[in-house]
Amino acid sequence: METLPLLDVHDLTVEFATRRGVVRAVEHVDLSVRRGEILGIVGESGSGKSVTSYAVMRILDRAGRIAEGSVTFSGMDLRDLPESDMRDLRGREISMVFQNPRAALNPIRKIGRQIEDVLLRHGQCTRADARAKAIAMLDRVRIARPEERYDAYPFELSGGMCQRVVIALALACRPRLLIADEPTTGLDVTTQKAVMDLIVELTRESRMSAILITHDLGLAAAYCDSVMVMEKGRVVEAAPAATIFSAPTHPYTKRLLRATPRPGATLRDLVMDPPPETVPAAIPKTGRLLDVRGLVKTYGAVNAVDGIDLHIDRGESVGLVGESGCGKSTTSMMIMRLLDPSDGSIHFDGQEIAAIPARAFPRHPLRKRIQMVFQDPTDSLNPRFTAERAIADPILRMADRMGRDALRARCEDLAGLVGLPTHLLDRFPHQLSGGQKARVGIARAIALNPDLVILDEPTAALDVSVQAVVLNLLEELKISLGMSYLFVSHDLHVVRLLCDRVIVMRAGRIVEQGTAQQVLEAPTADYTRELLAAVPHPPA
Amino acid sequence: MKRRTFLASTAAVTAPAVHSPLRAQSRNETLLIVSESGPNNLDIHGIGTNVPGYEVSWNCYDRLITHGMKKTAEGTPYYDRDKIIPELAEDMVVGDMSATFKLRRDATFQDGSPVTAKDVKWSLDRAVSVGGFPTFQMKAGSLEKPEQFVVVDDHTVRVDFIRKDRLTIPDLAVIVPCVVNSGLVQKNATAADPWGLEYTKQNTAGSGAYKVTKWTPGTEVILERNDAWKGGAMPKIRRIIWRMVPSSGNRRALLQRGDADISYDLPSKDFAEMKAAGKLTLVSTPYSNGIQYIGMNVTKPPFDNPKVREAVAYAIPYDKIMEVVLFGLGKPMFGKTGGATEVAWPQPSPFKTDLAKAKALLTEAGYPDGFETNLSFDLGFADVNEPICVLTQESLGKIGIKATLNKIPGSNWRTELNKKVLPIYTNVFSGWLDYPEYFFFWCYHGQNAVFNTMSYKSPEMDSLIDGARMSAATGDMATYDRSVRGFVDLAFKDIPRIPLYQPYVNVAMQPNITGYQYWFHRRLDYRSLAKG
Amino acid sequence: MKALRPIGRRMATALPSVVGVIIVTFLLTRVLPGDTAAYFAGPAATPTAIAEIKARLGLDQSLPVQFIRYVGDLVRGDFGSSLTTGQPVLSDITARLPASAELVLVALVLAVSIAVPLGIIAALKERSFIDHACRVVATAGVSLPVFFTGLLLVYVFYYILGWSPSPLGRLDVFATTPPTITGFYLIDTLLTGDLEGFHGTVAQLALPAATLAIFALAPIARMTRGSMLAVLESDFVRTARAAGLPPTTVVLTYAFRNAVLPVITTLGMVFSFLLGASVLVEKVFAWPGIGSYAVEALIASDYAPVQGFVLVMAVLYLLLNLCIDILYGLIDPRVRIDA
Amino acid sequence: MSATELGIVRPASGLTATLQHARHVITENPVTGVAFALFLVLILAAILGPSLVPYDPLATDSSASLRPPSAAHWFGTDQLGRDIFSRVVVATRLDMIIAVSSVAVVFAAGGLAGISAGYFGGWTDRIVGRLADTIMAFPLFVLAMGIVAALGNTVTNIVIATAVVNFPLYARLARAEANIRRDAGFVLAARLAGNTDARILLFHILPNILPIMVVQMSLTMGYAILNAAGLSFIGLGVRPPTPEWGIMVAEGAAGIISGEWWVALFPGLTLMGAVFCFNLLGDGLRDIVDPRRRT
Repeated sequence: METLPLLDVHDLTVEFATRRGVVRAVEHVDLSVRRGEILGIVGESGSGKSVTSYAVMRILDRAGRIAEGSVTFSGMDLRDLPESDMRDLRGREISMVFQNPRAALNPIRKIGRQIEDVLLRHGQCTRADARAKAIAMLDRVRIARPEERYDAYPFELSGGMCQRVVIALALACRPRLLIADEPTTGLDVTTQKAVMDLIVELTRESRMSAILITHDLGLAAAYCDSVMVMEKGRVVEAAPAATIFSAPTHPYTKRLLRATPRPGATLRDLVMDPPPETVPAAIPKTGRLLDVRGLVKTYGAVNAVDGIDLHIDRGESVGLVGESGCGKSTTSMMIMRLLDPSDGSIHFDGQEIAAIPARAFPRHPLRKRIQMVFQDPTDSLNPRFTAERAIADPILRMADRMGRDALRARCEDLAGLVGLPTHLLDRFPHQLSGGQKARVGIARAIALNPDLVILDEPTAALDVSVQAVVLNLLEELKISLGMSYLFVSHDLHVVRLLCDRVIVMRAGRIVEQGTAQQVLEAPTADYTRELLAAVPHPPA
Repeated sequence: MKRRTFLASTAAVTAPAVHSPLRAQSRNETLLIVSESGPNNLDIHGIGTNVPGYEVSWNCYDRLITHGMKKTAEGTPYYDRDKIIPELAEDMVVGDMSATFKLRRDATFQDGSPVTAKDVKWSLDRAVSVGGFPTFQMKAGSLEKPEQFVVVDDHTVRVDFIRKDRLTIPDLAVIVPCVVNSGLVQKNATAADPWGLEYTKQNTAGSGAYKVTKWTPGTEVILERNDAWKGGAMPKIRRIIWRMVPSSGNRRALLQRGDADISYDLPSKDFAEMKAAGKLTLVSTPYSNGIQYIGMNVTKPPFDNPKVREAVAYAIPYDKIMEVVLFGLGKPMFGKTGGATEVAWPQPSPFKTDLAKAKALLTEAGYPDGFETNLSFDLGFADVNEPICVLTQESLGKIGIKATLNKIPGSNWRTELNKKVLPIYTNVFSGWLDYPEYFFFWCYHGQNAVFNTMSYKSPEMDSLIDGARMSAATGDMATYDRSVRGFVDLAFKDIPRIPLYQPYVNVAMQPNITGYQYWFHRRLDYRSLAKG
Repeated sequence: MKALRPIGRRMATALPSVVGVIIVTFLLTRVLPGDTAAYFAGPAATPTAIAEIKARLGLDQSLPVQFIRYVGDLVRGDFGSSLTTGQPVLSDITARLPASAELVLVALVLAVSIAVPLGIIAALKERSFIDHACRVVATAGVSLPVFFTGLLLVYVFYYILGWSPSPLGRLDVFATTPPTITGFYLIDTLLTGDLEGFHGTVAQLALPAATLAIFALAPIARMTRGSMLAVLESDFVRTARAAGLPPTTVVLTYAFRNAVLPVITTLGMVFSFLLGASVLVEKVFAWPGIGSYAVEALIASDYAPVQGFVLVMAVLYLLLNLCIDILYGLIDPRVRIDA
Repeated sequence: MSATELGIVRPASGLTATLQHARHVITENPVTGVAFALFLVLILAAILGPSLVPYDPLATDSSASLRPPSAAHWFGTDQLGRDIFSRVVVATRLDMIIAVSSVAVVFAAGGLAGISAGYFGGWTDRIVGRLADTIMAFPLFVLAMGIVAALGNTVTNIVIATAVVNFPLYARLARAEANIRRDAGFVLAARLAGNTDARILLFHILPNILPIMVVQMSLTMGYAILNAAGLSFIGLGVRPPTPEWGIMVAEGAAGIISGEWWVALFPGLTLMGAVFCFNLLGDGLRDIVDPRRRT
């Protein structure tokens, strides 16, 4: 047995020079990876997990530098290695796979050539056999018809395919260590599973070591031998995967673990100290709020939405689930009346609204009764508006005129309602954290007491711990204000937490709908089963 | 298909790759002239031929007669207004109501055909028939109808007078009545273009000393000597390269570095400085019968008031203009003190800069606080006009006249002038025919010709001008002198125009260039030039 | 055939622009001050003579009638005649276009070959001394009026130092013009093996091309730098670095090839600017191009050359953009699909 | 990986943050600092210039014609004996007026047309696009010449001509910026909040593309001055004897060869300085505005 770890990082501190002085992104981190081991580094954004790996590769940007500590790879001190030797090492000994595979590939170079570049660089092939070797590599990462794909450009491939190419690139020279930085973020669950399976399989097959960097504890637990949890640049806990799940020791790990949606857990289970049960609105409203029949949206010859029937009752939460491109967002935009349907009807509270052009709808009295919380809290807030101005916008436009003070009071009320400290109301979006921005977005949506709120992946851009809190907040608000939700998401587990009913979409059509319990526990459609199976399961 | 023919034709051009850059055989026989602009037409009879085009015509065509030479006080050869010598004609007999010309028998056109009386008649007919400037110029010498030109025999032509006019003979020596190869041109004429103007626009078809061998409009003109020329002594220069160099700074640099041989439209400042430097030969000659003046519209207030005009005349900063605009390169036409009015034109006015007097006159005229007006000038000659106007504007400001400067593009200048609405402006007028009554007839006569841009009308003036014309034709010199003095005095009394100065033709040459002659048309005569 | 279809379609989209140019030019030249007829009639013409000429030129007709006549003439390839040179505009332009094209293209090549490396270096050494120096130098170049730069260069290199030949157009005064094959003297002299002529042409081109190139440095350098900076920060450059590719490959094959795309687009813009600026430069260097031709015509209120010039320029500009599109497509496979 | 991504930077409030950032940019980039200083000098000269200069910029003095720089005349005198220093300083106001107003006009016209095109798409986009294409198809300087020649050489027409030739630049920029924002979350949110298209355009999209437009404006100011100078060179500039840099350079240009370098040089340097200043300022502003560089 080998005693020396392949990679040994000791007391690593990475500093960034900013104009506010030096900021330490990683502090005193120790880690080691043995031969054949897969190490997971888990942490939320800003935890320093990516910086750690960049420091190992020595590809920190100009502002960053390793301030302290040592990085030893296979007995070599990487910190003192000349840059030229380091370049020889990169790609041949240590490789990296990045998130957002499409952006990670040169958009104007054939993928085969990109693989060849690496092979040639590290002397793994000659000009003569480069093509054959590149094709073999594509074959290895399970790309069908590799000879044809050799000449493809990244934009001609799907996200999952691109990630396979990136993996091929990384593994082309049979490195001893693979660092995968959030390799599946942005991919659909089914693709995610396939990509992760591939990485692990190839790693095991060629007896490589790997570091998997992820924010998803479940993912890490499912694929890694050991897991290291980072928070604010420090390692808070490191243990074998199983141990971390069964017996987390650090409070942060516990909190993270708790906040991760998992089968069987309720919304209130996700947070440490759940808020008191909310009192429902005085008179629970009942009856049909929204009725959608035969909704179609055609772009050219393609039916993005191909005849959808759905309904939402008052006070009900309905989940709309599907992978990217299934038409769920288009459907929600049409219901929202931001997009004109090609065909079909939308009855809201008994009124047909499908025929009102989207351009005219802002002036329609029903406008204030249908609102939305957007996927990306950053993108959905006007960078030039303060939080207060953002929340006040619908009030100014659609409510009765009110004085400056009354408006401020109303905004403060709403801030209170969504748990946003009132002193943050004067800040601009870039001065708020992701969770705070999400709260502003929610406050804006509920400012006029709408009947229906469409939640478009409202937590997709948030860290799990924040997600847990926001989901609870949404549930609370729904009950206290008596709203109905249409929750659009790709994540069945998250949907289950909040929704009464679930609708599963694929390719513009509904494949299955039913109560949340029914769909998740006894799915009838194969596709639903596939979706469920793809979600990583941490060891019990 | 198209592509193939293109390639084939390219090959045809490339195949005989025998081209070699021929340096000019000898720089000593080649003259490089640089000027701001070039001809737009090689034929002065053409429509809208510009002034550089006249130069081509002068050198490439012959006339029946031309002028002899005399010398100015500075020793510059200067055309002799009163000495007519033969060019294509070997003999001229002037009768009472006609003149008969005997042609040289040895003269040939550049294509070798002999010059005959038929050609002369056709050419003169053409000049009086094509309209526009040539016809107008012919009319100035009472040459108006084709019937006036009679072929007596192959080598004799008679010009009949329709009235007695002292200007008829001199007018046959200007550029316009040039003799054109009628056979050649008629061959290239069309029904729509009976005078063959399209052909002569691009080609020279004369018997003159030079012919244009290459003309790239706006870029260069290359002229070669006609070795068979019979109109005078064989010119020394074999080849003329005339390049257009728009930037005056570059023209000066070319001269000073010795690359260019002659340039003659340089700003006065450059000229004065080069003169001071003494490395080049510089010749300044006053424009014959030319004057830069300030004109005022006498039909509209406030310039309808002679007192106002007089006030302006006393407010012009004459000396300043001579000094900083012309650098002394102009003949002052102001400040005459005492002495009788001469029988000559141009001659100095009695005015001088006297702001107190000007102010007083203005008050007297009823404008104690002055007035506002527009002072216009031709942008085409901005390097002189603009500073004159700026100085004048400043000076007028001192007596309360607020003038706004109005730049008028050269292309529009004549149109604007001819509308006769500009209140006050500066301009140059000069006549080819150097006779006072000629100048006054065009500029001051009540017939209100295009050059009377002030709309000046005075019966007294008209009778004096007509008197001078009449007496000149009949040779009554006493009446003539009286009339000329009379109209000059009247012009200085009524002051529709304030003379400023007589401009100079400034020519700068390399020191090895000799033989420059001043001509009434002020362009170069290549025939007399020599190098080395 | 199939490959030509997108080009044809691209040309078709440019048609409205050409129509727009024709209309605008027509209107603009009709409001120009100055009276063509009066110009033709000469300094001493009578009103009747002017009216006669007006009728002959069709200037007495109403604007729409004149416009229809004008378009009709254009269709027949008749661009009218210039008053200042007295020649048909089309022959003037064909004679002069190569001079301008050669000047502008040489300037563009010169500018690109200096500005692009400058931009790359500035981006690689962002915020270093070199970066600031590049910025200052390039900006200084674009801050000078071109005619001033031109005159300064003439003064220094011709008048003072005597290194440069006299600023008298495309060839030395005493040299004969090479036979016209392409009209580009640089090429024609080489094709005919006339090395002396080639040298002469280069010497004559040097100053005016440098004047224009100085003017074009800044936009190209700025765009190269900006787009390099953006690309250098992109994920795929990081991937390439992490794969151990050498810096030259990373910078040139990966980063620059991507960064060059917006630079190419800028080139179209720069070309248009240079065509405009060449008007002034041609005037300074007595360059027998169409720029100086158009200026003189404009100053003289000479309609036809101005109209012809603008039209030719517009067509040239559209063709250039077409070339840019094609080039873009060659570099960026994503665009090919859309085309 | 920037500090913002690391979640570390949390500035206090909008205004102070911007000021801080501006100070940072200036101190970190000496060139921008110099440009800001130059800009202040220009503004001062434009406002106070006429009351500060030692001579009347229009007063001629034939006894002091073409004097080289001296203690009495810092920049020497021109052909008519006018003090070049005074003329250069006084000209600042006119040149700034030309630059500022042409930029203001084109910003209003091109900016509005551009954001409408980018936001509405469809016919609006097509019309604005064609208009911009048509203008671009002209060699820009020649178009400017044509406009001034046709309408007459007044300051107003120079301003209009400069604005017209810059129209495509602004329209395209505004169009591109508006286009990438038309489907941004905050625009959808604004629509949900009951904002009409006009309101969204003016109060939601415009403020967001304003910074990038300001950068463009700074760069165009320099171009406007150059454009005016070029027009002067071919005789289409403002009326004499009004001092204007371009005219002064153009008039002095011929004198370079004859040794009166100061007549063209000082106005030329000033002109260059001003254009230089605007260009560098534009670069500097871009640094401030560009969020990518907010590290």
